[in-house]
Amino acid sequence: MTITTGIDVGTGLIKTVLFRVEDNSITCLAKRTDKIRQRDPFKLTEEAYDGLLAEAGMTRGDIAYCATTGEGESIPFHTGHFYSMTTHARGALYLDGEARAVLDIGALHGRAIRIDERGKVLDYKMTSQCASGSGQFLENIARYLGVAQDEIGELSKSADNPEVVSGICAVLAETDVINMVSRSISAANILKGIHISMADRLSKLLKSIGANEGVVMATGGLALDAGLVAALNESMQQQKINMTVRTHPDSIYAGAIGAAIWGAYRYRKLAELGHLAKAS
Amino acid sequence: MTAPTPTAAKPTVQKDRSMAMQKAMVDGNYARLARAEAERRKVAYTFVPGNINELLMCFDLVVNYPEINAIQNGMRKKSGRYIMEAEKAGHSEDVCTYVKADIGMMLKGNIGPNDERLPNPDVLMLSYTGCFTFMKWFELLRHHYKCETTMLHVPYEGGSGFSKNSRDYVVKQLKETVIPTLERVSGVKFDIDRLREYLKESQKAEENWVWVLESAKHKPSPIDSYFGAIYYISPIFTAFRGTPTATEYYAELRKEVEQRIANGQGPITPEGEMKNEKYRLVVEGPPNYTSFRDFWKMFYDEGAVIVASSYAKVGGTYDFGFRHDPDHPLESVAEYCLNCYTNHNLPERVRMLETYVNEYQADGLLINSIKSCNSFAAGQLMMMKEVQKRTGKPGAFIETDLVDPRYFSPANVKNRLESYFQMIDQKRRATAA
Amino acid sequence: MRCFIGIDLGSTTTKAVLMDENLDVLGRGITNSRSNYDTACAVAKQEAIIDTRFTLLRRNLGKAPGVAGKLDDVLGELERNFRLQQFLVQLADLEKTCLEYADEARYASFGSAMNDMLAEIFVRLRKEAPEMFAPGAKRKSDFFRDNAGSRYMSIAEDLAKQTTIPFDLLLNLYDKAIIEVENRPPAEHLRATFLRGLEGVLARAPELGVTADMVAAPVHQALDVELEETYVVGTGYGRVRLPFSKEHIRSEILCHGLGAHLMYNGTRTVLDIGGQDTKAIQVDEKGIVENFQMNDRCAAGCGRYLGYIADEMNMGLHELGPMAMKSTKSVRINSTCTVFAGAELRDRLALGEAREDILAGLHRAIILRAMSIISRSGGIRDQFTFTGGVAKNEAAVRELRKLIKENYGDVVININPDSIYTGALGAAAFAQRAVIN
Amino acid sequence: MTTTKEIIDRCEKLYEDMDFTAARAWKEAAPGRHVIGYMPIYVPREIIHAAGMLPLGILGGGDQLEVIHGDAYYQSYICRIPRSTIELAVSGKLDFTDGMLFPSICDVIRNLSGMWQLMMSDKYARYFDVPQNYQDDVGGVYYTQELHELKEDLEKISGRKITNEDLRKSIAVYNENRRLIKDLYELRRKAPWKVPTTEVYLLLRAGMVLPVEEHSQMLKDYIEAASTEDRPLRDNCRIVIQGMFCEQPPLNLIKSIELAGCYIVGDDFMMVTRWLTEDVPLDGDPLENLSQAFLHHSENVSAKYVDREEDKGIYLVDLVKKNGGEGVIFTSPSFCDPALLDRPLLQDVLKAHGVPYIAFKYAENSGQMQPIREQAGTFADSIKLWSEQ
Ligand SMILES: Nc1ncnc2c1ncn2[C@@H]1O[C@H](COP(=O)(O)OP(=O)(O)O)[C@@H](O)[C@H]1O
Ligand SMILES: Nc1ncnc2c1ncn2[C@@H]1O[C@H](COP(=O)(O)OP(=O)(O)O)[C@@H](O)[C@H]1O
Ligand code: SF4
Ligand code: SF4
Ligand code: SF4
Repeated sequence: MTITTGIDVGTGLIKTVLFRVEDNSITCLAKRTDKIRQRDPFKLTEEAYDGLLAEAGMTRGDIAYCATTGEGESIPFHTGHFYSMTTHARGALYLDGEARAVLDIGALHGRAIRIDERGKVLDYKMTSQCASGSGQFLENIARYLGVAQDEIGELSKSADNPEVVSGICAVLAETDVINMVSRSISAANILKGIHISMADRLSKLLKSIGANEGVVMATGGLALDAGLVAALNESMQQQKINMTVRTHPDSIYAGAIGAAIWGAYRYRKLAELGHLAKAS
Repeated sequence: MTAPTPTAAKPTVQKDRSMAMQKAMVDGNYARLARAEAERRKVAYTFVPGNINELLMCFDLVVNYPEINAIQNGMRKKSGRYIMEAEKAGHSEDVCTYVKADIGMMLKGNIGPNDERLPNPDVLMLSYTGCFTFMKWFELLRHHYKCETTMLHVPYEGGSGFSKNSRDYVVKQLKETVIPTLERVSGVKFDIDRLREYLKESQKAEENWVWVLESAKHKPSPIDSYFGAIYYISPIFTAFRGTPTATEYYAELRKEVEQRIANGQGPITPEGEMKNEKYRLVVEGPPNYTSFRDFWKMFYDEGAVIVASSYAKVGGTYDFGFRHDPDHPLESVAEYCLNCYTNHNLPERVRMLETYVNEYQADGLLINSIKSCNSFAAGQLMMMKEVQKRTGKPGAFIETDLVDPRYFSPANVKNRLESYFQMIDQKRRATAA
Repeated sequence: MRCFIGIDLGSTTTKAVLMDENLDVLGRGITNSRSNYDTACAVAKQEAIIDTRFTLLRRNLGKAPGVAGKLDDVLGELERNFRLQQFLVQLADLEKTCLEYADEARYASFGSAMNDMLAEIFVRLRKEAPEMFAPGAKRKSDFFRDNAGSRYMSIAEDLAKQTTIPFDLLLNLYDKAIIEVENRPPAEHLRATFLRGLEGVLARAPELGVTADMVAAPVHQALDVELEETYVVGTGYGRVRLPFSKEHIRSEILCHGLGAHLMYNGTRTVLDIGGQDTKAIQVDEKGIVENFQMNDRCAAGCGRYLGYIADEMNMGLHELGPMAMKSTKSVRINSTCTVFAGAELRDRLALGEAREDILAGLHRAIILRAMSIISRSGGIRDQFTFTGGVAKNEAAVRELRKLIKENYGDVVININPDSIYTGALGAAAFAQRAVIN
Repeated sequence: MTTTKEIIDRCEKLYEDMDFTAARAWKEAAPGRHVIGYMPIYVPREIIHAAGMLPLGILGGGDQLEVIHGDAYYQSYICRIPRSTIELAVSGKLDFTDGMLFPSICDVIRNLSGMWQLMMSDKYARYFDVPQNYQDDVGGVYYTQELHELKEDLEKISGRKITNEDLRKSIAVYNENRRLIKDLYELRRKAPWKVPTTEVYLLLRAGMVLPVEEHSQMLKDYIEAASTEDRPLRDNCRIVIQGMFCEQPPLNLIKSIELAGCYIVGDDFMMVTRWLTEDVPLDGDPLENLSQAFLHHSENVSAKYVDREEDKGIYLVDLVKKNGGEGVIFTSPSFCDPALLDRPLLQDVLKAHGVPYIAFKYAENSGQMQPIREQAGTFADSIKLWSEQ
């Protein structure tokens, strides 16, 4: 039995999970998210880590491997770091065994990952540096429209005549949106329009890494946005990509979960090799 | 860059005979392409700038111009989808959208703008002049079609004018690689006298074409040398140069323009004759095709006519004296290739534009910079500065794309044009006062 | 009297300038741009009219016997009172709107707790309000949205901790309500608000060393002057959507050129950094535009960029400059992509760099980009005038001065405290020209 | 003996020095010396050297140069190297050069040659074309003639004839330099932990600004030092990077790739130093020999036309195989036509040969390395976690 933690240091959120990994069972013991909101992410990571352990009645000493992912490369107390596409791949597979591709949609970047049945990353791609299709952008627009995060999905699904955002640049797109409001386009149609353009980008990304069958698991914060997931499925159909996008209530934890599982794998490997790294 | 053919944005008001002819020619070539496989005719793909159409005709090849397809698809609003298709297949967002529109179309079954399947090439005639992208474009097509490819490397004119070494090199390539390959592919033996005959026709058409171009020196200008010229250039820049049909077309066009001058008429726009000429501009750079009409409208609505453009020279800078020469057939084909607009170095291009602004009495130089075309775009800002400095006329700079609808932002372009026109106006009023 | 109004509908702010037929500026008004352009214009215009009233008040009171020497105190008091009244009116509107939304399903589950919470928030907001308008008080911004918003957030965050109502929900409620409040056309009758402001002054008359008689008459007189909107010209990014006919619209390039010329008639080069565009304009000795360049479609390094940074740091826009001025070390920042501004900032903070140094680097990056656009338009000729909202930012100005000196030597650099109104000023002048030739 | 650290420190100084102090010093050391700048990717430096001149590689402004005027010449959708190069020129940093060569690589550099002529009409600037036809009597004849013209141009600048003997000597010097670079790469192939690519890069960069003899000595010293120094071996995978032949990556980019768990065992840095794959013969006509070497023994990059479809991309497969590479990272400058247009073709070939790859873009002044680390790191992770299962 190996107890591990996975910490996914994101741009907007820190996701922390505690796992027990046994030969044929992997169990999640606890999880939490912390909004960074202008706080020092490193300090917050430490708080989140200790907080989670406290919840589970454990101490750092009980942890075999503390794995970070995301922007956690330089967290001082981790045992090791895995890069985020490696971890999202594994996390997605844990959440849905049929996943053969992953779309990780976070605050700033979208990532498409093609995997095999063991969670091996076969190919992947990130959205480019200059993009309006990010969670951050959607968040800003939603706030501007007075729509709460958890309302976005339903609202978008109720759109009857979505208005597509033309701009490539988020700043200009923002003005586009203001223009739309001034033309009395409804919030639902605007949000759906943004979802469509994000979805098109993402499905293009998927196609470009050669993903074309099976299940696509949406992970990251925006996987919780049902409107985006719906738009994704429509876009896939339109683009004749024969895949279904699924999501999971724990999708946002995928990176952290993957890190925890890989941590356990690595721990055993290191144990075999005889040099055990001790989680500090 | 390119040359064009206009069937999508056909003027609705006035249908001159030349327009009908031109449309019939373009449609005819697509029909020929569609029949090619059934008729077992060999097909060549090649580029507009520096094309060796007369030579290709000597081998009875049917010629497909991928750039023209991209334009046609742009005008028919299909290019956006094709570009996405190519990007999905791994092509970068940053590169020439002509290439992506073409590759996208190929990936989607090579259905041409006339909705019929285009034949696969039997030979890719890579006339590599004026643009680096050409080379990679045909490598990409070759990779797909696995067909015979022949490269004609036309050295860049880095200094003023081309060197004898360059010309000899091009002629030698024609003789030693291009002609033998075309003979092999087509099974037709090369006959230099046949080439001479075609070149004779070219020469005739070229004379009248230059006359039409220069008619824009009149006030008001009877033609629009950018938007309108898109239609005029298509025969001479593509599969028709060297045919009697093209010769006839330019003779007819000339007659019509003569008539317009006699009547004191302005150019024909999609909404009829432009009545009041307020601004005369020289334009550098290709147009945008996905919103061609809207783009043009931004000009004629304001009374702006384009009196000269570099784009109307991509298939030959005839107005600076070049003519195909039946007495020196291969040499003149070589010179033609060396002479295409973007194969000239920047100082040369600046000189041309300067000449245009002065000789056509323009109010200034407008640059339409194409996001994905380095061949035109790299250096345009400096060209603008130089032309401004030399002519004392203000320049303006707008940015669009040829066939990628994502990069045509009407509000943005209009804003700049409006400011530019108002600036010219304000200046004029100040000088008058 | 005949008034000529210029309105500059910018991407982030809408500005109005009101002038008389002698090209004398009487009032300026500004508001944040919003989705309802008509409202944005109406508010900016109204603000300009309010400002005009204050100008007239100043003139009248200045002439009034016994007020001399106390003029600033009296006017200051009047203005603070007026602003407070204005604020309270808007606050009441906001509260009402919030309460209406609180009935919606997603909030209703909290029952009366939600209403109680809102009541408490607004009680506190109202209580704080006078302090916000006390003499010498610093406000976060000139706009109701920001002032009410930032206080609402911090009170709500505090209160939310003590209850089961999530902060995000309160935030959302505010977002919904503020849009509605903002997009309501402004109330027409200002006279009453002025008079209430006047009451406040009169209440403190003895402290101010004046009597009711000295003040009341000149104030009434000033309020009685009829301001006739003779001609309005619109410009700015949103001008095509202005409810004006074509002859009432001018390109922002011409307006900025002319506006800068009117402010400093030696101006030859103008730099305007606005919310999402940067323009460099060359003008001749009459203010006629000779050449101009704008940033391309990429909005990197424009004013909005600073807005993102300010949001990210939870600071007010006008606090950024002073903080950057404290920097002692230069940090090189190459990407001014607005979308990634936050990421860049976090990256740098993670590397252990100090906030003020990063901020200084960011300011330099913006100015470097502007320098490139200037260079594109033909460089800097004497005199140089810096306009637009970013000209208010001292750190940006410092970098600009440095770079101009290095690249163009000693040229006169003009920066007007009212630089943000340059476009509107030009537009107003065009309005005046349209009528008086 | 000098340590690698000392050598690399020196290289780093040269690398950071945007004023080209070393080249200026060389020029001032004796009267009548000339410096000829050249841009990527290939010019025959032997001829410049034979003219008694210093060939100076100009590779843009990196991530430290503040580009003010350069941006005035280029739209945002054009790569960065020409704008920072213009900045260097406009700000007087290249005023000591006597001429500039612009090799045939893409439309941007091609047009830059014209801009140079407009901006600096008093200075020598030549667009140097190379043949895309590899037949001796066609491309060969053309190229030899171009070499002759270049030689004559340089003779005009220096005022003295370049003899065949001069040319032979220079060819020998460059043959040696090329051999040493090959040795360096061979050492890296065998023990990549001893020869970090960041260092290889800096060493090659030094060769752009130093006289070739001095550079060769530096290479010798480094190879000797690196072979003996002990450095820890890490659990990294071996990858080949492609696409950096023109606009230079920020040093941090190379570091980031290495940090993310990759040993770089193949690259396309500074191709001018490795363009000719074999020693150029010393007997016979030297220009003819250079021409022949170009036609028949030169390296492949994306700026070159590949005559036969079946040869396309094979060089890359060979590069991977020869160096024991486990994957390829395409890292190309944004908006770089040659690299980006070629990429899909190369990727297809890699796919056919079962070589994994990833791709991303950079600019010479990219600051954010997080996405780069993430992508390279994931690539390394997947090779490490999953190879040989
Ligand atoms: N319930 C939700 N519905 C929609 N979007 C959400 C929800 N929760 C979080 N998000 C979005 O997810 C993003 C954070 O995603 P995450 O994967 O954590 O990104 P990162 O790892 O880059 O921080 C935020 O931009 C936020 O807007
Ligand atoms: N008080 C201030 N202090 C510093 N910067 C300011 C201030 N007010 C506005 N700005 C800056 O000016 C920008 C708006 O400038 P403005 O000229 O109004 O632009 P626009 O016309 O596009 O709305 C804002 O994005 C902000 O960066
Ligand atoms: S500011 Fe906008 S256009 Fe510019 S790089 Fe950023 S996202 Fe792209
Ligand atoms: S880069 Fe320009 S010239 Fe070249 S093919 Fe594309 S559009 Fe034509
Ligand atoms: S980076 Fe690429 S596009 Fe730019 S100059 Fe170099 S080869 Fe040309």
